Amino acid sequence: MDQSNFIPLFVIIPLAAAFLISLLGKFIKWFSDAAICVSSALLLWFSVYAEIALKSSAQGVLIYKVGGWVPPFGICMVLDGLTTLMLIIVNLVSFFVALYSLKYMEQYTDKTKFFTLFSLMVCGMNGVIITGDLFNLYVFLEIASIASYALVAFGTEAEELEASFKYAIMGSIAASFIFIGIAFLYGFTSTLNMADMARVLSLKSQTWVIPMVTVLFLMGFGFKAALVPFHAWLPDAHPSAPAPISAMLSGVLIKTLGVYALIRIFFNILGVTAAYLSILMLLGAVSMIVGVILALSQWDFKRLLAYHSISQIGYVVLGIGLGTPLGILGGLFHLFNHSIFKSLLFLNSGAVDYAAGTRDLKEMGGLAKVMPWTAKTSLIASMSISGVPPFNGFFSKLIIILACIQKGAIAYALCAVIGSILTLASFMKVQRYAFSGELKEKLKGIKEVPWVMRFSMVGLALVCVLGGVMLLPHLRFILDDAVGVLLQGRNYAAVVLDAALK
Amino acid sequence: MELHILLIFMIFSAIVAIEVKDLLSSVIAVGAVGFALCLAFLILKAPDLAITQLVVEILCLIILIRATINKDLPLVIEGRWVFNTVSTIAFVGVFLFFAWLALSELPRFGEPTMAVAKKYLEEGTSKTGAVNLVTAVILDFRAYDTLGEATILFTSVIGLMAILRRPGRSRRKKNDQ
Amino acid sequence: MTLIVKTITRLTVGLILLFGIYIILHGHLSPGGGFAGGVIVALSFVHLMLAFGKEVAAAKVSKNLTSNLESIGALMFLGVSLLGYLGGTFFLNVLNKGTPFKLMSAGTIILSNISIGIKVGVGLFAIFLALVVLEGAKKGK
Amino acid sequence: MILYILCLILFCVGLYGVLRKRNLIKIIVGLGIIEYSMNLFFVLLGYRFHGRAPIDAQDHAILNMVDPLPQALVLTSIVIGLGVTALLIAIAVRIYEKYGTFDITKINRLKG
Repeated sequence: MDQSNFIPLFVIIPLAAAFLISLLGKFIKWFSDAAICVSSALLLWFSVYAEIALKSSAQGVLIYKVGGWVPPFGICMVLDGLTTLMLIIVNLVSFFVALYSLKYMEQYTDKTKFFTLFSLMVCGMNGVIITGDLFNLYVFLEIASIASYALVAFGTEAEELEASFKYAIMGSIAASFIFIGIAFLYGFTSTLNMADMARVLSLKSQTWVIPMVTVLFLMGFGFKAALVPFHAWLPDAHPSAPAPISAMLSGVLIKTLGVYALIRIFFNILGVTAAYLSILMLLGAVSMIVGVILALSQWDFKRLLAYHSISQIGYVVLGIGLGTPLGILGGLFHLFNHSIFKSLLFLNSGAVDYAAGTRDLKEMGGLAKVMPWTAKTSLIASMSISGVPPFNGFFSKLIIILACIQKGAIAYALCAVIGSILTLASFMKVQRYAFSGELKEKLKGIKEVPWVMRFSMVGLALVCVLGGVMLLPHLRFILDDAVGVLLQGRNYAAVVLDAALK
Repeated sequence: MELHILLIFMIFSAIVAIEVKDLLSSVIAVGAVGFALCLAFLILKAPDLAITQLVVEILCLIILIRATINKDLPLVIEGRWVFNTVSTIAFVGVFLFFAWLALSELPRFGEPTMAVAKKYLEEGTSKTGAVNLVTAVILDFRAYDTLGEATILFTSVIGLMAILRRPGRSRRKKNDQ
Repeated sequence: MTLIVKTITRLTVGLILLFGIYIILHGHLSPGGGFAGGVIVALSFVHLMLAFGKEVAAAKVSKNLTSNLESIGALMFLGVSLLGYLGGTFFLNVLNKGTPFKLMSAGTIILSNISIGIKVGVGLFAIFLALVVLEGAKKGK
Repeated sequence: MILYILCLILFCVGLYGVLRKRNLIKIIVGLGIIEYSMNLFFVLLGYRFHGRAPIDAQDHAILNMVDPLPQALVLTSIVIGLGVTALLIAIAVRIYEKYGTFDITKINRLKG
């Protein structure tokens, strides 16, 4: 029990930060800045510490029983390989984004409300990741979603409000599908703990409950992850938000609420079969191609990035949908990489917006001369997302393509290669129009962004460059543990319940 | 039996709420659905929910009426209504058919399995000291959910304040100047 | 509003408020609890405002007070959850459970009910203020 | 069984309202109906024939109580619904202020 005592802190720290910021931020000028820095740094430290604690634990999984109630009677928190990977991703990105928004958000009024909502969103995502209870997952998913609806409309311009309304409606419908799915599962298994549910589901025979629930969850979490038939809200919502929030939404929110919840439920509770995996692969491949094709014709910097998010989520889902160890490894590694370079790209677009005041690629040009830091980091991120060696995106895409070939899915491998080439083309366009070439007359007077914003961009760029080291034998356990959690399938139940009863 | 009648009444009012042209009537019709739901909760032996639903419904109605009053009432012109109706009915049919298949495998109505809930009923009062077992569940066994619930309300209040504040930006973009 | 409405409001609003507080405090004994009671408390203030007009209300109640109280309520609930750490676990019901059917029983549940009641009452009242009174007052001009 | 189906029909009515109506307030109303139906669905799952409300009595033991767990969850869900509705109304009010209409065919600056 002692070993796992730190687990609730992933929720307590951002919650306390949010409440304190909203209480004291109005009276003390520097308080909200200080609180957000401290809380996100603490969260980052604890997510690294979680990895260490997990490594030193005997069973490879840590359980925290909230209120001392033994699962399935109370809610428990589960810390396993996949959880720690996701925690590191979320808290790493949110740390840099929080630093970035210290300066960026001065364009907007009422920074305390922004940081309160930001903190609540981080709290919701951390809660979704560490929970071991299905209804609790729904509750925290709603916290993160509601905070993100409000943050998308934070600028209160007409387009932002419209995008936020659309996003909120779509998100609420998705949540209602998830709720109905949970209701079906509760009616069938009469328990809400994910491990216990998996145990009951493997004991009771059924033919239609799991397919029905699968479809409901696929619609619900597919909306949240913006897989292609359900992607309509993303290209509006993500560009409309302030740049740091776009980075959070595209970088981690769609992955936590969508992909993580989807794969956790599919692999560990419902149990995967070849049919579900092929649905995932198909959705992934379609998202990959459709997203990138839609991105090609965009001239708005942030909209272009938003369409690429759809495409890159397709890679992640395709990789995981392969179901082989190599495929899942590639998918999860790409999930990590994409959250880094996509947040970096959105921060770059925010920096350009901050300095030059435009998001239209046609109005930019030659910015490399006046904004060298932004230009260089965005070059690194563009190379990463297009899969140019030796940046991190190259390795994960390579693994996914190899896994496709290994499984004999040559068509999917071809799709992945084509998607990658089109991505490269699209980002060549960005580099060509935004950063290289002649500096336009109108843009002569602009300056590089302040140093905090530069610091977060450089930090993320460093992670991009060094991302490949995660594949080295000493660090690979982070990914391998996560892959192991998904591959164990419904054994998750036995592992978690055993550890809980100790 | 009374539940069936209530549900049919709810469906009817819901259709009225969706289809009526006047916004105020629509809001009032949805209020009728909410109060019928409150009665249904009472019949289903959920007094906590009935109270909560009642008061929440009143608050929602006040806010909705005040938000919609004196606002414009656009004519609802539905294009492609044949296609829309057909596709909607097809979706509803498929959804209900598969839901029926799945529901027939669930425990029959009125006879839930209650694997976890049995323990709450047996030991709830002695372990938590609360006589109202719903309170025992929400504030002790699953208090962490309730923390999330309180946070959701907090989030939506802060979000609402953030959306209603004006002006939204303190610095105009450079090219607008 | 007319004199009749105002007089009746004066008579009933205290009762509604009391009923809300009763519901909050007896959450562990009878149906209701922090949330329902909080909404009733909020509704009693809403009632007052609707009867006496938004100009009076908008002038008297500051938005800061409500939002501060709400944060305090939320912090209180988090504090109750952290009280569990006294016994070693997040959200542990550490206080004496007492005898069932008494008002002072059920350990931390009553504290949680009170803090949720404050939070919900003030939060919903803040929603009402922001959405109906302040927006409506601006529109009316 | 018929109750479950009726409940899901209510869900579909709400879904129809959200997806097909052009007015922001109508969409919010449709979402409200969806929330009602899903709450009712969950409570129906916990009902027992001849059940009693899950509150202990002082003098005698009550057998055959209904399942308290769905009720606790639905309580949470009602609050979530209230939060989402309030936020949506706020957005709708601001949109009305900017565009002067609730009609979404006229609110289309974004391409989608």
